[in-house]
Amino acid sequence: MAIEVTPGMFSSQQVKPSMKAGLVMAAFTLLTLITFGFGGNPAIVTFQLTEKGHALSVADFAVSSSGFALLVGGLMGVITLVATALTILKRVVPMWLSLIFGLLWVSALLGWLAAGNVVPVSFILSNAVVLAVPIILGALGGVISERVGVVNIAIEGQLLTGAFVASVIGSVTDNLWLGVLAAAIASAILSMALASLAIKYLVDQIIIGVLINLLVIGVTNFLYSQWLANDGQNVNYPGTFDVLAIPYLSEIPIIGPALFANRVTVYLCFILVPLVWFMLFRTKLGLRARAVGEHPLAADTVGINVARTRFWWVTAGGAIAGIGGAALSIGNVGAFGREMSGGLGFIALAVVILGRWQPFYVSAAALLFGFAIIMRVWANQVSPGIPTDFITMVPYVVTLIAVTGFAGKVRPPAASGEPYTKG
Amino acid sequence: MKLELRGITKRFGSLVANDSINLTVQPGEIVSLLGENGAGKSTLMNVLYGLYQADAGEILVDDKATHFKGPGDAMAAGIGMVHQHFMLIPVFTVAENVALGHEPTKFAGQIDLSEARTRVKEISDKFGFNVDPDALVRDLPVGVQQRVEIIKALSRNAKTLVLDEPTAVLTPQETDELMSIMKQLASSGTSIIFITHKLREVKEVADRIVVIRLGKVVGEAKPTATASELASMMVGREVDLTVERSKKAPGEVVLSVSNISVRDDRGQLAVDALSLDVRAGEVLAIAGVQGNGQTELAEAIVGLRKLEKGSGEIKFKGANIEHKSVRHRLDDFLSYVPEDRKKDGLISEFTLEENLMLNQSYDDDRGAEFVNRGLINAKVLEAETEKAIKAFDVRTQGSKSLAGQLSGGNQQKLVLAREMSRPHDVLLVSQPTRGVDVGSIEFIHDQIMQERDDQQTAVILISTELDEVLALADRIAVMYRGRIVGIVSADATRETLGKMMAGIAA
Amino acid sequence: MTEKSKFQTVVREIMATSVTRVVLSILLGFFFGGIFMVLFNENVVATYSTLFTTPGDTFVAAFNTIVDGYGALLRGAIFNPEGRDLVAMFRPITETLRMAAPLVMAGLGLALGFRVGLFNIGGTGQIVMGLAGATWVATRMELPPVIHMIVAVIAAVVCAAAWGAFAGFLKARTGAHEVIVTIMMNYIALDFFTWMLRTKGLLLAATGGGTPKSDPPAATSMLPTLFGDMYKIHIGIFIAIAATFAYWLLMERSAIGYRFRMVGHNANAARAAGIKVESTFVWAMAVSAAFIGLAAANQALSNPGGITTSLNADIGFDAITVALLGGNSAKRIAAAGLLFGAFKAGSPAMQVVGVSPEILGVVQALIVLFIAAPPLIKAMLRLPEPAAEQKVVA
Amino acid sequence: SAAAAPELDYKACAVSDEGSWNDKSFNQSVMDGLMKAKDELKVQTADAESNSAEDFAPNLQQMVDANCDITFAVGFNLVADVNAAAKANPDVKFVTIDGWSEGNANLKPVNYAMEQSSYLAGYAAAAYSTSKVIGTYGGMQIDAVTAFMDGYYYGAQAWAADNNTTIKVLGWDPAKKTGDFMGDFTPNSAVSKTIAATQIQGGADVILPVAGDQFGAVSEALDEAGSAGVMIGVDKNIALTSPEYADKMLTSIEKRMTTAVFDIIKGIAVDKVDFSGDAYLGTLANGGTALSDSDKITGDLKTKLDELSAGIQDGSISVRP
Ligand SMILES: Nc1ncnc2c1ncn2[C@@H]1O[C@H](COP(=O)(O)OP(=O)(O)OP(=O)(O)O)[C@@H](O)[C@H]1O
Ligand SMILES: Nc1ncnc2c1ncn2[C@@H]1O[C@H](COP(=O)(O)OP(=O)(O)OP(=O)(O)O)[C@@H](O)[C@H]1O
Ligand SMILES: [Mg+2]
Ligand SMILES: [Mg+2]
Repeated sequence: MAIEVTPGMFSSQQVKPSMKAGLVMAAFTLLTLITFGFGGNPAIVTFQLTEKGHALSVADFAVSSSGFALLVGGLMGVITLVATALTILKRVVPMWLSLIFGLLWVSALLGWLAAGNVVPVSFILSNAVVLAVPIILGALGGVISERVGVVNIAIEGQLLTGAFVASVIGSVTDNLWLGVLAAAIASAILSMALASLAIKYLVDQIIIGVLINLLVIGVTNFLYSQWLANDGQNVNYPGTFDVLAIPYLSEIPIIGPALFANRVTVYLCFILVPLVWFMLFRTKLGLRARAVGEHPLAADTVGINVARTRFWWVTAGGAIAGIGGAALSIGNVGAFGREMSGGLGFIALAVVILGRWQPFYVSAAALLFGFAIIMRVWANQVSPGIPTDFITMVPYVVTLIAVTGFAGKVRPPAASGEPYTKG
Repeated sequence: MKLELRGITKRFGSLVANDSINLTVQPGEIVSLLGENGAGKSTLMNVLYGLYQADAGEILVDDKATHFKGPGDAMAAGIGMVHQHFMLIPVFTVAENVALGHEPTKFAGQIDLSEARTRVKEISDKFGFNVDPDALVRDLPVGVQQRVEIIKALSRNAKTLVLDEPTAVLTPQETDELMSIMKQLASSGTSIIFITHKLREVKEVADRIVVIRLGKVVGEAKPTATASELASMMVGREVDLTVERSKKAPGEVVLSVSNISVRDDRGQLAVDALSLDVRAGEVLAIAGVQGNGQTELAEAIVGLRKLEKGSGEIKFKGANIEHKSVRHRLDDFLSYVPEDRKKDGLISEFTLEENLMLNQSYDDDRGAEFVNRGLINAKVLEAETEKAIKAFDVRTQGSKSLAGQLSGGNQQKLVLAREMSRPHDVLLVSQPTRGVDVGSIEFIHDQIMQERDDQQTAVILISTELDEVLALADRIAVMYRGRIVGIVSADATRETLGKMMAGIAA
Repeated sequence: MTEKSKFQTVVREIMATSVTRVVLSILLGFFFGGIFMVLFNENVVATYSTLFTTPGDTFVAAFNTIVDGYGALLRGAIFNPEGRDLVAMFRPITETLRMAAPLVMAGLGLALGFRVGLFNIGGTGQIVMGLAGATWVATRMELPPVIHMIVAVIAAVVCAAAWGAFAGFLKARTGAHEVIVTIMMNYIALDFFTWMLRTKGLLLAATGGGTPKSDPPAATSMLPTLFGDMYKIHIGIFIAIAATFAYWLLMERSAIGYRFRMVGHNANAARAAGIKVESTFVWAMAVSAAFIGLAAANQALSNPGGITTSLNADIGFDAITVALLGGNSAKRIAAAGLLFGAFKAGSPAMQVVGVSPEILGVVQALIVLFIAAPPLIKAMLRLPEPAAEQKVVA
Repeated sequence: SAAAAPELDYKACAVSDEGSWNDKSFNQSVMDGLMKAKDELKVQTADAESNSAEDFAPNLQQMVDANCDITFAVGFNLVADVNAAAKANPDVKFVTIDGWSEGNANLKPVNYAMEQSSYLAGYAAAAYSTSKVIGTYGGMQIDAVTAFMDGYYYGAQAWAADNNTTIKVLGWDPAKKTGDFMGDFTPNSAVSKTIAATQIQGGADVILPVAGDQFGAVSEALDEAGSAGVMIGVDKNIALTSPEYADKMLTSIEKRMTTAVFDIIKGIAVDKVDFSGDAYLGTLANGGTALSDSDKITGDLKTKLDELSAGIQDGSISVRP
């Protein structure tokens, strides 16, 4: 055989509980106390908790930047101690504790950056959500596919396809709903190709993924330059969905606008995440799907059709990633741009692993990225001066720290990446 | 249910794994299938279960010809199977595993887990299985996993139950329990096809014995047939089932382990302040029920597992070695045959040659000059492999074929060949004959005795097979919960050992 | 046996060999690329309106488009009979070799990672760090000819290898997945290199302003060209050949390579055989990245203009396809590099006749796909099943 | 008129900077000039896109091999390669856009003083803004981009000085050389929109994205924030090339490469003027760069801008004080 990718390269070894998380937490706590607190700026920072012109407005929260950092740093210290204690007791540090820790650190960071300035909290949160949605949906597609044992590194291609098709169909039909539908279908068809090559023709799944990305980039670039760029007004001017504010809920301070004043693509995401979780972990179909991803032969011996199960779940995952693509174009900026997914598919790939193949954790990890993007833009505005290249680096460095410091034991679905054949 | 297989033929490429095999099973009958490794027993059962499609032949259920497109059809026809390699999903609970494929559901396609639990409980209670439906399978000992497999089959109302080497991983007690379950099932009308390599078991439960060799049925026997009759039928030649053992005084202490503690993967103390000595020219057997720390003890001796901080020491000929790396221990004095040959003992994708130099790939390693100035010496490697293949009777197409293509017994012989042909003073073998047919067992046992007698090697034999332990050992140490309950001489009775394995000191 | 079935057996055997399959895959890739080329070609599109009245026109136009396109590819990649002089006529093949060199080097590196079970998508980051190292030596140090070049190459290799090893270290120490780690490290490396190129005193050109670009490499550090000013081809191609041989020696003949493969196939068995699996990961990543560092040196030390981040030319990514197409064999990786080098070299000529460069990317992907999917190509062409390639399921 | 012109035996060619010819930005401007020459003058053409720095030299070589009479190398990045090509092929004419000649008589540099027109744009933006906060951001922090941002900044400050007030320019500080950059030139990316949204959130109601085609993204950001703000186009008159955004365009800062390319080809091929290697600098004075006409800039403001333009042309106003 020409190509041999070592089997199991997608599985990773198990890691014993270690002091890593505690050490990383301690480092962050010290950073907060020393740099943001003692070394920080005592100027007042105003956390703007409701957006301007909101009916139900809450008073802004104004504190001294450095004082706030000391307070938050103290809380972080407490969590660090708890986590360390848990580790010493050989217990796993729960994910939510790490999440709270992260949130605390982020708020200290915001307060530090904006000393003497305003932190538009809900603006930052809404942007983080919108930016995270394509990553969440792309990663959700990845989760589904890997849960049934098909490694999907074609998320980038699926997002790009979705973004392209949504924009073109949305423009041509003047109906954005059709755009979303078409994006889902197009990306689902792409996934069928992935699935049948992987399942029926036993092509190495990583190879197909790489190739699909290559093909989609080639084809969309080609069509963009030969077609969309010349006829933009007709085929690449879809506009975006209207922002739908859910009455009352969207008025909730801090999180209201971020969660309840959004485009339908975001709401679709809010529905899909729990839905996928429910399907995978609560239903008969999900149990079978996970069985196929863990031990296909075992699933086969109880009469589950492995190939068919894989095929349809991978297809469904593709459809979801396609919606993610639509969220990128008609759910955010509108028009399609050359290679507009710009690596988000690879970020999504990382997010799948970072989120441990679980829809809710995956969403949290994706939000980290969405947040990092808006953060670097906003931080640059309130306290300019850090070289732009380093600011751009932030999300990647954060991920690196997260996977090496916090992710701990990750166990992919056992049969992920392995084709199933029998006599 | 009456089951009949007629003229079943199954080929893999040019290899005929089943050659027009006929087999009939009457309701409530226990039929035992015997045969060497690779004889085609599992293949036949997989055909019966619909996993493989036969190239020729037919299956009759209650005298009606049926066709199984997949396991689903076979299960619907009342056939259940407990596979040689468990078909359980480790990260699922017992209830989920049992429900899989015929899940009880509530609204919106939700699994009705309480219903699934009830199903498990019912069967478990009926046969006294004592299985917790909410336990994760990966946390269960193999013996319990096996019961889960049986529950799985019974929960689908299997009328014919196929058990493919179910006792290979069981303790004597568990085996006895399984036997009585089988009898109980048979008396309630379930037919059983029972595959095993252990003649004692066959003789105990089987109503009828069918022997397969090289894909063909070579004969039938009654359970009253003697073990050596059965063995020679399987192998096609005379087999000597007794091990020749000379009485002799052991030499000096070669390896001494004192007061060591080791944790397992989950952080539990698996070896607890354990001490033992092995002498040159003696076989020290470590008996015990699977999961009492034997694996961890072996790994600690090899250096794959760290000793608990501040805990004891390991000495080779008086020198401390616990700080030494695996590589240096292997090179200095130790030969190691791990219990799981596929996972730890060899690399399926490598050729036999490449597998032969697995732990001798450094320039300065003792033993054959496989590597010279950083480059592999192909000539030496080939010659040594040919030699090993001959000496250990490894049945293969040649030294360049892949290890993964060998049958289990031959893989085991390959590992033994590698470890025994390297210079060593201590041989540590774990479960050397697990899943290996009688012909090979005979050979392997002879090799181990040669080590003891001719090489004056200090042999540590870790085995859960009482027969094996009794046949080979000079001294038997029984391990229970990470400690040695006691060390007895080779003339101890099965009863004594059985009690010690349950933690009762002799 | 009848005449016919004897013939069939022979055909069967020829078809079943992998050489045939590779050739067929390449042809099929070009075939589908041709279809793509035709679909949007202006001349062909112009005939669509009369497709049903004079289908011949469409056919002729389509045929001409394909012949023009691939003709240009050959002219741009192998031999240009229309060149104004002999030098120009032979230039294409030299360009193919020049373009192939870094693809081969990086392809070898990634393939090595695959064989140790490491899916190193970090080619880009490693190349970029290599570029940084080579650029620094080439623009900031003054050394005698030859020595300067060698030091610059070593700097590229060391920087790339260190970056790769760090990824391996993170994986080994923390169990973090190398796919995430290398993806993130790609972005970090790109930003870091841009920052270096932007910063005075680091790599920014002496006369440079706000644009991240270095001085041209010192003449003493450049890889010498083979034919003076006549052709651009330089000794990079020989480095690539040497790298191919080194890869073969390392992976097929040496004990180190043997241990790499051992870890790749079965880390448990390797551990039980006394191999330090974790440090093997680190070393394997370092060696893998060292090959990629050669590609970086090739890029940095052959370009007379200033060095920018884009000089990595996506080689880290293209090399994945090269490695996949080349599989385990050094020879095949070299061949794959040559093929894709020819694509790169021929691309400008194709653009000149109006063929979009993206098409070659599509053809490239299709070729790898067909080669990776023997059953697919067999199903498409109804080829026989080769007996030797039976899958063994244990 | 052009339809009647006979086919000319003259081949004009172009090699792009990284990015495609359809970037709605400087590559496209050059391509438009080439196409205009093809249509109107009936010259033959050839072109090649570059995807990375590695492609420049082979692409230029390809033009030589394709027997081009003149080849336009677009972008400062090609300067080394086009000089090398000019030196190696003295009989072929080259034009470097945004580059310079290292003593090659057959290489003509074409450059633009973009800060001049950008200064006007900054003044106009400051005047137009109601919040008196305006924004700008770039694709990458390179001189070709920051030239726009410099002029924009100082133009806005000039307005503030004239009116004795202050203006806040988000996204670029010419003194510290820090500002908002996307990190790449991906058209209409989510990052682009996020930067625009953040500036709008910070109060900006005029945005100048200097990163090619970002107008969809900025337009969305304005709509989403419910802002009545506007944007400023770059390179081409965006109100014409992307009429869908016309009502949100304050004006565009034109870099008239299309005209320059066409004029150079016409001069040699039709008017038979001898090729000269002299540098061309597009300025407000020679019309190489200018603000697009806009119905949002009228009356006093327009008069004032014309005055400033005259001042810049005669040197009495320095755009980078
Ligand atoms: N606290 C929580 N809040 C919300 N969702 C949760 C929470 N804990 C777990 N989940 C979700 O419930 C689902 C099942 O989680 P569970 O831990 O049972 O998964 P699992 O398959 O057992 O995985 P693992 O093998 O990692 O234990 C996952 O999708 C996870 O995202
Ligand atoms: N899927 C397969 N593909 C190719 N060959 C196979 C396959 N499965 C089994 N074989 C071969 O068929 C023969 C019969 O194998 P089988 O597993 O039926 O033996 P067995 O009698 O069950 O042996 P054991 O006692 O070791 O379990 C062996 O030579 C084996 O290598
Ligand atoms: Mg078997
Ligand atoms: Mg769990």
